[in-house]
Amino acid sequence: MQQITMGQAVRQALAEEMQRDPNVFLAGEGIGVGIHESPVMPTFGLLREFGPDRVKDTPVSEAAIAGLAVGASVLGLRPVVEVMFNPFFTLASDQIVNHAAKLRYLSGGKSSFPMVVRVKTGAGFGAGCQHSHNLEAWAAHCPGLKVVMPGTAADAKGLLKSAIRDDNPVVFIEDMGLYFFPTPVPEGEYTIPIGVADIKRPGRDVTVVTWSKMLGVAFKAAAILSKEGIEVEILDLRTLLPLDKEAIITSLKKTGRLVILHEATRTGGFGGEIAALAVDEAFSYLKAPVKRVTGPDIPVPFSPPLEQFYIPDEHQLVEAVKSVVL
Amino acid sequence: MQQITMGQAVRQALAEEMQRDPNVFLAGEGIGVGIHESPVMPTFGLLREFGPDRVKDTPVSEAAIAGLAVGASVLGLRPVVEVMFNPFFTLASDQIVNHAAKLRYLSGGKSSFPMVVRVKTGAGFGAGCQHSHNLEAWAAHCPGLKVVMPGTAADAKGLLKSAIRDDNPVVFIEDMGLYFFPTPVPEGEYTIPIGVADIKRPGRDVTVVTWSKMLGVAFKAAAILSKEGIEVEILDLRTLLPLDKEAIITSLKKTGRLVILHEATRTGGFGGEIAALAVDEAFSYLKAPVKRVTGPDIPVPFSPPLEQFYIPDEHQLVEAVKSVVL
Amino acid sequence: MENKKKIELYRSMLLIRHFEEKLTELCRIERKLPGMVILCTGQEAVAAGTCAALEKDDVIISNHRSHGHLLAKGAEPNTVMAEIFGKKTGCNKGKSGTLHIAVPEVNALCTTTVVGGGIPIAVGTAFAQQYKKRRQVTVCFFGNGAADEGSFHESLNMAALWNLPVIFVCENNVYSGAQRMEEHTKVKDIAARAAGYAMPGVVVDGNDAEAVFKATTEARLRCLAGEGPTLIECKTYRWRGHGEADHQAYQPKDEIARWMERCPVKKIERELLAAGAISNQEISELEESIAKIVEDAVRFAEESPWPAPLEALDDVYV
Amino acid sequence: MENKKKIELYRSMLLIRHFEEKLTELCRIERKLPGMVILCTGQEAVAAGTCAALEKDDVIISNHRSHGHLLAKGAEPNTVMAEIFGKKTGCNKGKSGTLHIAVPEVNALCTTTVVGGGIPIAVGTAFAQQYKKRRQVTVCFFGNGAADEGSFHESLNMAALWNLPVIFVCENNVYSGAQRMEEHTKVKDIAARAAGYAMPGVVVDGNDAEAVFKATTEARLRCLAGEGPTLIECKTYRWRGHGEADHQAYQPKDEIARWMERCPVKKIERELLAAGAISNQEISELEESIAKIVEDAVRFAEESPWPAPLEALDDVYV
Ligand SMILES: Cc1ncc(C[n+]2csc(CCOP(=O)(O)OP(=O)(O)O)c2C)c(N)n1
Ligand SMILES: Cc1ncc(C[n+]2csc(CCOP(=O)(O)OP(=O)(O)O)c2C)c(N)n1
Ligand SMILES: [Mg+2]
Ligand SMILES: [Mg+2]
Repeated sequence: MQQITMGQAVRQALAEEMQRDPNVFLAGEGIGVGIHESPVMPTFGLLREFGPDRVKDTPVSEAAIAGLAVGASVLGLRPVVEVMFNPFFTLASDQIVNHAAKLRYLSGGKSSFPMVVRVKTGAGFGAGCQHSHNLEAWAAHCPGLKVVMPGTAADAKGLLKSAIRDDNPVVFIEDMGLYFFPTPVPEGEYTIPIGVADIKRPGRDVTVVTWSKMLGVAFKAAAILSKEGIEVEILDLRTLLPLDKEAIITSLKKTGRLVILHEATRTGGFGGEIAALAVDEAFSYLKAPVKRVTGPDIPVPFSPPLEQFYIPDEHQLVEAVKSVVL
Repeated sequence: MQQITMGQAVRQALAEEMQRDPNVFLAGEGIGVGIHESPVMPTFGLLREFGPDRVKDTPVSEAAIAGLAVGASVLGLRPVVEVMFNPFFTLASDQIVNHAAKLRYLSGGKSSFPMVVRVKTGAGFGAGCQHSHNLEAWAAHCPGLKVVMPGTAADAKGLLKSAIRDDNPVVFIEDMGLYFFPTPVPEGEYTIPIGVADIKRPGRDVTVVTWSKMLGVAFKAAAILSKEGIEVEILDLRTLLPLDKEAIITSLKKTGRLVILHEATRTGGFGGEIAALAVDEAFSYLKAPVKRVTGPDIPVPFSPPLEQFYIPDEHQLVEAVKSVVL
Repeated sequence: MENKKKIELYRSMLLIRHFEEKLTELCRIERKLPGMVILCTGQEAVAAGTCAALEKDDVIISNHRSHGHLLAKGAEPNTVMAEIFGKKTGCNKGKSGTLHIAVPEVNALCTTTVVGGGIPIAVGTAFAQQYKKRRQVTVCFFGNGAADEGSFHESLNMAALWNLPVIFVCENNVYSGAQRMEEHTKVKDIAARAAGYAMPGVVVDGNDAEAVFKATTEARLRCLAGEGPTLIECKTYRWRGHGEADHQAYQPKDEIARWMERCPVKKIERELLAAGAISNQEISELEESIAKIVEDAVRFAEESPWPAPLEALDDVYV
Repeated sequence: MENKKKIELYRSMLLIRHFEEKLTELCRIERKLPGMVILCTGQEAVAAGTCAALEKDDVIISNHRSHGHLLAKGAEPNTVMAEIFGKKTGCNKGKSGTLHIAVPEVNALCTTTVVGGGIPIAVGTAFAQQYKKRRQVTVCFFGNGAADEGSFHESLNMAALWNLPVIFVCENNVYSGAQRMEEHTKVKDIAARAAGYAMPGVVVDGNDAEAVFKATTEARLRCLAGEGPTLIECKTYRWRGHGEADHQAYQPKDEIARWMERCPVKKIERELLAAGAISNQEISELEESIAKIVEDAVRFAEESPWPAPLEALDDVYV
């Protein structure tokens, strides 16, 4: 198996789908020229490979970029557009939420909008709160959208390929923290279905539901806890919308304990949805309070010690798991 | 006590605060001229009363309107700006979420942004999904904001006055369904603190947590259930952020049962946050699964029978309550 | 312009006029029509003139004031009327209602009631037309108020940059909601903004269907020649309120009267009569046939069933 | 311009130049500076010329390329440097870092790294100035790239409509990220957009501090006379990459060289020498004193403590 970063996996998915389907094109700010021309970036070299007709460097105009995708997709193209950093999702959100997500419904099912919005997210780069703000919960609250947030390079590749082939608008969120560490990715063609969660580590004692970069934190905590005899089951959601409820409930039936882990701020985060599901549909299996380990309710601060404080780590998770197991 | 609608209560709060503090001004699309010059509208007559310097009719420019508030407030004014319909919050969201909510933090506490964004919301007018889309969960996921969503005219008046006097940015969401029915409102000056939930009906058997227009649905259901011997405690959140956790937990200690009711679509709605709180901090008191009664996960449809299907009603709530009580 | 084409234009405008006057009537009957009904009465020349310059495959993107655009593009009156009524037989199954009717069958692909929201989408459809090397254009309709939205700016810049085959038709009806033009912008002509994107900007008499047709035809040829977009500002006037619930208190009576004298339908009718291209008799027959189309549409809508509540759950995803 | 004022301008530019060259140096030391460091080297005349035309009470709203604006407005180098280092003594307690430094003490009220995000805010501060009947103006700095954002459009329209006392300073440094001007817009001069709002638009040599000063002074007088906003486009050039991590592969070497020959600092220095307003000796002394200010600032920042992790929880709410 190849060892590549998530950025490179995304790049492979883009390139393969562009080869496969001439209707796929890319657009975004600096996606071709690449502000920091670097092979870790997911669109690196694609302009050279596919030319300026299919890799569109755009003006700094988030609403127009998203609208470009809406309009191009209704005529049968398969746009993959980029929102440079998650906070700028706000600027594109009218097009994504009021248009991409709703126009099919408004047409009575006559039209479809097969577009992908790739969003880069994640704290840890000293870029501050106007660049770092995890807003997956916003998109996941909008019927008509699908929301994918992979935690490994292999998942990113397979899921992005599915997203591009999906006939619905998909918001595909990449944590940049995953751009820098190579992990194994299968060679050749494969897809991973949207809407299916994945048990990344089976375990009998407690279910940790997580997604995106926090998967790594979950693994670290699981290793620590395992030494103390606590076996964590790590359930990687991968897709937030549609939510794989069955996978969550099945795991809870086994463990009876749940800790939710995400980097986004706590209040109003998507963790609440998981907790709500558990306490409704798996209530009788729950043996302990459901805990959430999340970013605190603050904007992401700049200074390294402050930013580190913001990002949830394995120690917080270990503590939370122990609090429900012991 | 006077009998007035929520629109009129909002109008009183605006007028009183404008009289009290010359730094308060209003801005929004058609708030002065009033597209449908009608006394049920919350800014009716204020242009005549306070003049065009303090009641600013704006171009159709949501981002500039929100930015106007951000900039004016940092220089000490107290803007109250209007987002005509909740879906257009998207267009203002960069200014509200990335600027109003974060600039104080970014200044290290040196600056403050005492502004109010009034948002009109609610289905039921046959306006369709681009006018009707409850997005309170978005704002409530953004640290730095306060989020208020009153369910009665009396609360609206007292809370809006507090919001205008608050030194933080407040998103104040009014369900237009409450603009048409007069309810009692105290005469004269009073405020209601932000961040304090209110038991609107005490009851021993089950806690219904709700807010905004759904309060009325809760009352209707409570009346039906009472006849069958089930006493519902209705907890009206009034403020979503900061959340009055204590009030929720106190009620749960008494009833041990929780049903959450909101008009917004279910997945990713703020109901998840309440459920998560319950299953964490009140776990040992819970005697039954926590249920949510919400809008289904669809855009708000236009046609009357479809729209009616969308809006949660007392029968759904009655059923949910019975499912956890019996 | 050939007489035949001009009669087509006239017919198109008559249909819009009758269709909407019927809606005004229906609005007076309580609870007959759900939601906010927003009409283009008095502005018919814009819709008709523009769409007459288009081929069926050309795309239009419309806004909250869409009925004229849709009918001019060839939409079926029956299913549009049923949609306005919220019936199951509506062209969008009652999901949309009057404010966002899409008729993909005639390439009225997206209609949005978010002011300015259609402009970026038009950039997208035009991009697809260019990408697929089709000899097609997109027309985007929007109002003078919409020209103040950020989306207008971003879209025109992008369309010009890429020479996209899109025609931006700004229907300047003097008002944006209850605000007059001078209350929402200082610029006299929205068309003046085109220069800021190095795009041609044209002002035309929006009550002159033929002039609108000509301007659109020229812009379309520029599009097809790969010379990129044009901004056409059609100066016209909204006879009725913003919506049918609006009492128009802010619209001076004599202003309305003056513009009614410049009725776009009467104008073309006069011209056709003067040119001997049509007779009074033929006009009567035409009016009758159109009245019947509208009557039929209303009957169709009224007799159609409501959608079943559970149908609300359909059509969210493919 | 008086020599005294011109020497002030020169001094201001020298400080910016030295401050940023030091940052370039520090960036070469691994892990010395957290985050993305974005510099205005080569563009000093815009910051200095603009701010020299302002009073202390006048407000500036800045963007990601802010160091020059802040220093020219009179910000304390020590606490700005400490903020860039992320230290507790930074002017924003380490919450902000290099990208959104606000210095309310000198009315550098809001700095935002959301491209175009500051423009609506400037409308707001100018509105407050007008509302309070203050003899003050707001200057809003933004780049050529930002002029493609919707926020630019909405803001300029609103500011013109209400005659707000705001000066929009577009710092056109040829690039927006890695894209050249002609790759992100078709228009030659951003200033041409002003006409679309019935606002004066001015193009000035952004490497000529005196010209910038004059244009700003005139615009300020218009503001104070109640004549409303002005858009000033300063043509200049970014010597360094978008940020210090950017290798500038897309910037032609000879283009950079040509612009370096037109160095704004050297230009004013030459003029002062030619006019006999300053001696080589005085220049050396000035450079030394400024080098010391910068050294001190770095020392201050380096010796300052980190904020304690729990301080992250402060300052979210009043
Ligand atoms: C983004 C957004 N803001 C506000 C509204 C409310 N609104 C509906 S129509 C309208 C006025 C639009 O004026 P104009 O663009 O001139 O179109 P007209 O109605 O005159 O045809 C407004 C403000 C809206 N639908 N969308
Ligand atoms: C809304 C938004 N989109 C994208 C970015 C990423 N970004 C940062 S600076 C920049 C280029 C801005 O160019 P310009 O406005 O000319 O300013 P300059 O950097 O040249 O000073 C971009 C695209 C951002 N910070 N904010
Ligand atoms: Mg109009
Ligand atoms: Mg630039």
